[in-house]
Amino acid sequence: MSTADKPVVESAQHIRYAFTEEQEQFRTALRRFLEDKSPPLEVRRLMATAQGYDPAVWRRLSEDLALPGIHVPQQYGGAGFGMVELGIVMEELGRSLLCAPYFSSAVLAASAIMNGATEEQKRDLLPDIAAGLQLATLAVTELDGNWDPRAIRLKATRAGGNYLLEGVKSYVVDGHTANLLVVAARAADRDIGLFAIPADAAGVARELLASMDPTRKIARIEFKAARAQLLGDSEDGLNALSRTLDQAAVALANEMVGGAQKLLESAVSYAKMRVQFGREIGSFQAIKHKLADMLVDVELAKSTAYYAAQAAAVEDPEWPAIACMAKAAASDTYVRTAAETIQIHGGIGFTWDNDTHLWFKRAKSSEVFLGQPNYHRELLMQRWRV
Amino acid sequence: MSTADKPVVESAQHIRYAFTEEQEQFRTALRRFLEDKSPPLEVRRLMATAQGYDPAVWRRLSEDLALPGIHVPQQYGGAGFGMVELGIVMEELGRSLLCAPYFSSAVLAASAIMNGATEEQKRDLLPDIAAGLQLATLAVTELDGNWDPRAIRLKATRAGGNYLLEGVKSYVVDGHTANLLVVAARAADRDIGLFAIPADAAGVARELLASMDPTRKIARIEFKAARAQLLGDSEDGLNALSRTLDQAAVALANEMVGGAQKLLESAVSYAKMRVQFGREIGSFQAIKHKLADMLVDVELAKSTAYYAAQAAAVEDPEWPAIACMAKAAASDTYVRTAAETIQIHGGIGFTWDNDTHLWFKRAKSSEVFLGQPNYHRELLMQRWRV
Amino acid sequence: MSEISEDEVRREVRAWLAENWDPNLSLLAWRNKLADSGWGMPQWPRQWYGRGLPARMVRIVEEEFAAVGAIGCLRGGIGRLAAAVLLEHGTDYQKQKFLRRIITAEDTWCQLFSEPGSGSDLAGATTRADFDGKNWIINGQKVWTTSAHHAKWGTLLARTDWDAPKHEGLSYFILDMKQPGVDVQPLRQMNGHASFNQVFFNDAVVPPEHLVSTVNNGWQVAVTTLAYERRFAADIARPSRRGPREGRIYEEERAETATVMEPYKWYPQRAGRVDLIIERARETGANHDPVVRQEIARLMTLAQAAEWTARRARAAQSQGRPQGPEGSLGKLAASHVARGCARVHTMITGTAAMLTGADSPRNGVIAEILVSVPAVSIAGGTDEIQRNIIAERVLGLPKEPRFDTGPFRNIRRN
Amino acid sequence: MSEISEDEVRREVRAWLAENWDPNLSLLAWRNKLADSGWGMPQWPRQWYGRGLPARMVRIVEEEFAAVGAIGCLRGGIGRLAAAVLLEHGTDYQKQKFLRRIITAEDTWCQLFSEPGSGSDLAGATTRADFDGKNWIINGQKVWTTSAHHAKWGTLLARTDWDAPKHEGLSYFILDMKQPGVDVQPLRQMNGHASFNQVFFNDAVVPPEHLVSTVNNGWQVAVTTLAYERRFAADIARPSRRGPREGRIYEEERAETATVMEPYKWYPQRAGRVDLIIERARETGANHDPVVRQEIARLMTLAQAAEWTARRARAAQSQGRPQGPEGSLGKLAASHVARGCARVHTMITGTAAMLTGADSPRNGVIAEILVSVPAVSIAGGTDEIQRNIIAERVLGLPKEPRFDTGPFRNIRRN
Repeated sequence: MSTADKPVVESAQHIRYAFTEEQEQFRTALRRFLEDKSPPLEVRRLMATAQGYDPAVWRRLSEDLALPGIHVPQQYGGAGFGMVELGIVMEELGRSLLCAPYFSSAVLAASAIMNGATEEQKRDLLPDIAAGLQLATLAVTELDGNWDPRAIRLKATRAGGNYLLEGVKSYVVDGHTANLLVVAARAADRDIGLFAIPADAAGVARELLASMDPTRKIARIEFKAARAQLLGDSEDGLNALSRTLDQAAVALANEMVGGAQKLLESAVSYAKMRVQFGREIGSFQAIKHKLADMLVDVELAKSTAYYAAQAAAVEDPEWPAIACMAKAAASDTYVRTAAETIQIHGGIGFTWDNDTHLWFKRAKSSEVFLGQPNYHRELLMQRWRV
Repeated sequence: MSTADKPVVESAQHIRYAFTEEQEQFRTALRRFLEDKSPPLEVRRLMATAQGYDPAVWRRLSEDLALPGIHVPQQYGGAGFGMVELGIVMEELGRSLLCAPYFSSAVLAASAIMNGATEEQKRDLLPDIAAGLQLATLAVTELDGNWDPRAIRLKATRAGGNYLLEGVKSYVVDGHTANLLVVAARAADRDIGLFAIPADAAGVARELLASMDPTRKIARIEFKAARAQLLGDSEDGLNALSRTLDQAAVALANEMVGGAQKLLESAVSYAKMRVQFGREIGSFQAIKHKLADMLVDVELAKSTAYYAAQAAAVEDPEWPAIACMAKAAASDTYVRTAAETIQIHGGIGFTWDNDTHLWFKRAKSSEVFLGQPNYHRELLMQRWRV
Repeated sequence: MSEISEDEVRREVRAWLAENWDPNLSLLAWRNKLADSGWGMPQWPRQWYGRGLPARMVRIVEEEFAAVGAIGCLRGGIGRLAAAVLLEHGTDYQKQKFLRRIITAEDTWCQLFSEPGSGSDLAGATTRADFDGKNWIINGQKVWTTSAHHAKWGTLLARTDWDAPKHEGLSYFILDMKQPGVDVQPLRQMNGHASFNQVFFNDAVVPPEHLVSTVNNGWQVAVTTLAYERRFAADIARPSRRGPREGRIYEEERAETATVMEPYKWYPQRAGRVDLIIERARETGANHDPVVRQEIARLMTLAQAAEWTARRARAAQSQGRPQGPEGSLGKLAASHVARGCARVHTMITGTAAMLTGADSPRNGVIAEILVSVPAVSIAGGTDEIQRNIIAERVLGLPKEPRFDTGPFRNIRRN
Repeated sequence: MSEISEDEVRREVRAWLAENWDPNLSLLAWRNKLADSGWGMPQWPRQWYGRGLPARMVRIVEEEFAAVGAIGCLRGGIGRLAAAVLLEHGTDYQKQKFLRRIITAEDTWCQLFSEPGSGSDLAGATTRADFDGKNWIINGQKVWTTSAHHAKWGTLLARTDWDAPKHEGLSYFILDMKQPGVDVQPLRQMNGHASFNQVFFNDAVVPPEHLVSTVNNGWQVAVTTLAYERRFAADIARPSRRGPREGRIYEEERAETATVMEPYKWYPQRAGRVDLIIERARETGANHDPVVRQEIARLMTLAQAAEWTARRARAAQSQGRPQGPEGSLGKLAASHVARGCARVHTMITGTAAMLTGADSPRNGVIAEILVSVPAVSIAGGTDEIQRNIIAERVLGLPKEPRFDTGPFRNIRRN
């Protein structure tokens, strides 16, 4: 039985539905590394620190695995892979909940620079980010938490060859530890441009925010006449920003399905182990069927996240719409899966000592980061011109 | 554990949460009558006729039980009860799926007349309706199926002491058999007034529509310079119409929970009887829990429908908002309960010979009649000034 | 037998078609040519109307048929299933008697498995086959039989041993539908269609040579059948034919297709018609309602995800990798999509959703969606059964405790 | 004993209060007066600090207390439960020893029922009590114990016979919490609170006179306890006190209440704070979003329905009619409301829903809702257990097949 008679998205022939052998091998190696370096105890240790990551692990992840530049072209010091490989990395990071400035620096900032900077700026900025030597991040939303670029108010005023930034950004991932900030700001009260500024520049004040999800730090950053460099040739960086946000949505969706899959596995193994009323709770149909529903949910979300990465990789014209699908579906699935995983664990699942809440909180923070599911569904409809 | 810390609706002290002994006795008598007169075989026989009801049963229901005038004051020939008793009648009718022009004549038309007519008109029109001798109905929506009175376009033009109606009404319950039509029309292109017109008047053309739910007939009625009488003293009948629609929503909500309860009972008894894999299917947790969820769903919808009737009966200022809650909740519950009842019956539940589809189709037609759940939820928010 | 190359096959079939294909033949005459030559079922053995080609070469033959617009054998249908089962389990007598007329489509077949008392629990069948010393005598009732009123033959699962455990007392027969003891009645559904039949057996007769496999091995044969059913269902893509479509044979084929497809004409509505959602929203203006937009987006995402999941499963398979969990959830996902469609179509259509028939939106199609969707979560294994399968086979959770062991006679049943 | 009238009770209590109530007494001194007079627990027997009044008259006493602002006995808490159990099952020695200090609130109590291995399956407790000839020696672990670190006494369910069936090998003890073999550890929850404890027993000692009821009858006593727990939970309304609230006794009472309520301070967040929904939507402007409006309407309707259902159940009861199914679904409905709240609060709050602590919306309350709601569908019987109860007790569906019969020793467990 066909599930959809005529899919609206014409599934392009050039899109792959399976990972290659090499990609699977890459995933396996990465998973082994992360199981070794980021067991839950280590996650708990790092999430309690202000810095929020282990520089030694970051170094190995950069030097041995070249992860921060996985999707950065080789001429800028990267590994020259694309969105599919980035998706694999994010999925595995989501699974292991590694505490590291990967999403901020490699996904958000590097993508923004690749999308918006001049050739010279790319040559200048990307190699250090790709090598993991420079930690960068991207500042988009402001105090209202609105992800629509039209809501950006932070001002960039031309001053000589540079710009002065004035205003406040919030929800900046790893904003407290990044060395380099890429900031979306309104130039001349009109266009939205991307600007680069060292985090220690004069007029930049950073404050770590208390996130519900301590495995991913966020900061508020105030700019007072802070001197920044325009990225790209033009003050109109809206397309670059928008593309960056879509890529980040695809990456985050893959991270989320990685986390959801991990939760599902933990729920299944608990259900097989836990005995109540003389039998494994996984033998009760209520639990069996709940787990089956969770599996369906997670697999469907995975398909969307994978397709989005494949479509983005080949620049399928539909990919920005599919990015919306992927972010919305993965958010809903991750939150549901986390809630049900707690439910299956019962009281134990609600304790601090049980690891489930680490993923639950990541699910909640990811649900709203880059925009809630509703926001992305509405954006999907707009992109489809419904 | 309290389920809601501070309910938004201040539950008025004067609202009863239980039926009185007399009301319960009335219900019992009514149920016995309906089980006798409206078994599924009889429903099937009548739904296949164009007339759609059995005049003999209607006569007994009118003469012996005085149902058509249950909520009509005694001075107009009614029994002088109120919305609570009307709710009981509707709940039992929904349970038995009696094919009869009750909702059209007693609920819609009689209420419209009580709300909108002059004293003289009430004395003139109500006694025959209350006695079941006159069949009336109310025509509100037009071809677009919009239940917002502001969407009414049918024109009423003053002509001597009367008005000429011009336009088309649709979704008129029992419009093909009613003798008297109450029509909501736009007078002088401005106010919405209520008009009464005999169904056989010149310029009135009625056409039976094919409804998915053959147990409740609907018609399209075309008016071409059809001469009608204004109800009430003024051309502004909007409040009367709005009040009528709210009362109808409360009544229909009670009918729906009656149907949902009946479906639940049939699903439970099938689950206890049907054996697969050597055990009653009701011993499988998947079925047990589904039925438990259905029970919760139905009981919650009942509470809302009952409260709405009680609140309307005492003219609690909140009642129109609660009418929205009741209609939306009952619609969702009825449709869900019907779908799950089919599911529990398996293939047999999908056959024509199984009775479930009779209620399923009533659920679907009731879901959209008077406006979909979304419409009522939005109206609730407006009435609460959120 | 030496391996034949793809190129050789292509050359051979092309040559044969050049010589034999004629759109002005009767369908029957052409299918007889197919049976004689083996090109209708190239993967079947040479001695049984095939050419003994490996399965992967079927595609080549089909491409060449399509290239000239040539008609093949009936692709779907119970006949095809019966043939697969007979090739695996049948006697030479049975192959001789039935296979050719399946290829030529002279005989229509039906499947007599489900019963009123055994739906989800197929192995609980209670239709009985008793040997009277000469023939098997059949009594009982089957249900959900497609095309029983057209069928000449039925594949029948019947109980032959009431003291054996449930799965070990069934046998598999081929039953002549056109005999006095067989009464076929249409079964009307809640959506008004009657795509299925009920079949009543009153001392119907099956000769012993129509027993397939051995007595009491019927469940194994039925399982084979169901496996083929899934395999054939997955095997849907077929190269579209090129060239003009004129000639007597095309006329006859259109009539044949119409008859075969008749019971399935409401299946697109049963699936919920997700393809209509956006079109309908634009048509009614519901596309401007932010609430409906959310629902549409949610549903379209679900439908796409289901589609992509199916493709993911096929892609893994085609790479020779074991299929992951994504291969087991299609039915459940389809059921979610269908239910979602019914909901969203109602929201989009509003009050007009209560209409049916010619006056109603899309000439009754919307109404048909609403009253057909409930079948999706039931037919071919309920959602509950699907969840059990996923939980036990994919997730490895413990099986249900069994209450249907021991002699069938003693097992509780309706 | 002759029946006393309501008016007489009212006169008596009023007179007694006029003579005795003094807000400048210490709380302890006042509670001692209550114990001596019987007015603290008027429904208790006269010989045990009560006045033997029928339960329906308690309301009158409470009204009179409220009228002058007088403080009563602690209303909730495990002590009150323990007292009810002791009145029903306790020896005179036990009543003598424990009841008075429960009334005066000099002793705090805790309940030692749940274990890591027996959550939903309370009767599966494996904490053991072995009689050494002189005392019962307790070993094992309890969990989800409220206020164990304050408590002087615990009511303990422990296994005394491993060869008896599960429910027939448990005994009910009163255990001194302040002894060397008892180790109380806080249990931190995912929302950061530590409202509960784990309690470890390492050769803790219970003298034989602290066994309640008979050996191996502990499950019956526990069931009584749970029934009282439900009854007391339903019994929440209390007339609000009038008059000035100045005086030493009020200070002391406020401190007492703060201590008692400490573990429950996040419970409103656990319930989802439906009261905040509309306020928050107005605050953030989400009330203008049609999609959020739908969600709010849906949630508020559900919450109201749950509230009205509870009232419906109480109304039937108060009319002396049997409670219908509406009486059994409150817990499940509360869980739906809480989950709905978490969803809608997230929608309303948007990106700020990822914040916590002082900088976050409503000073952390929204964040606390989101990380506390998961407890509602678990604590006090999971949603799954609730559904089983409704299915079996209300709908009369067949019970689960049992895998935990026979000697407890042989039952599978973690």
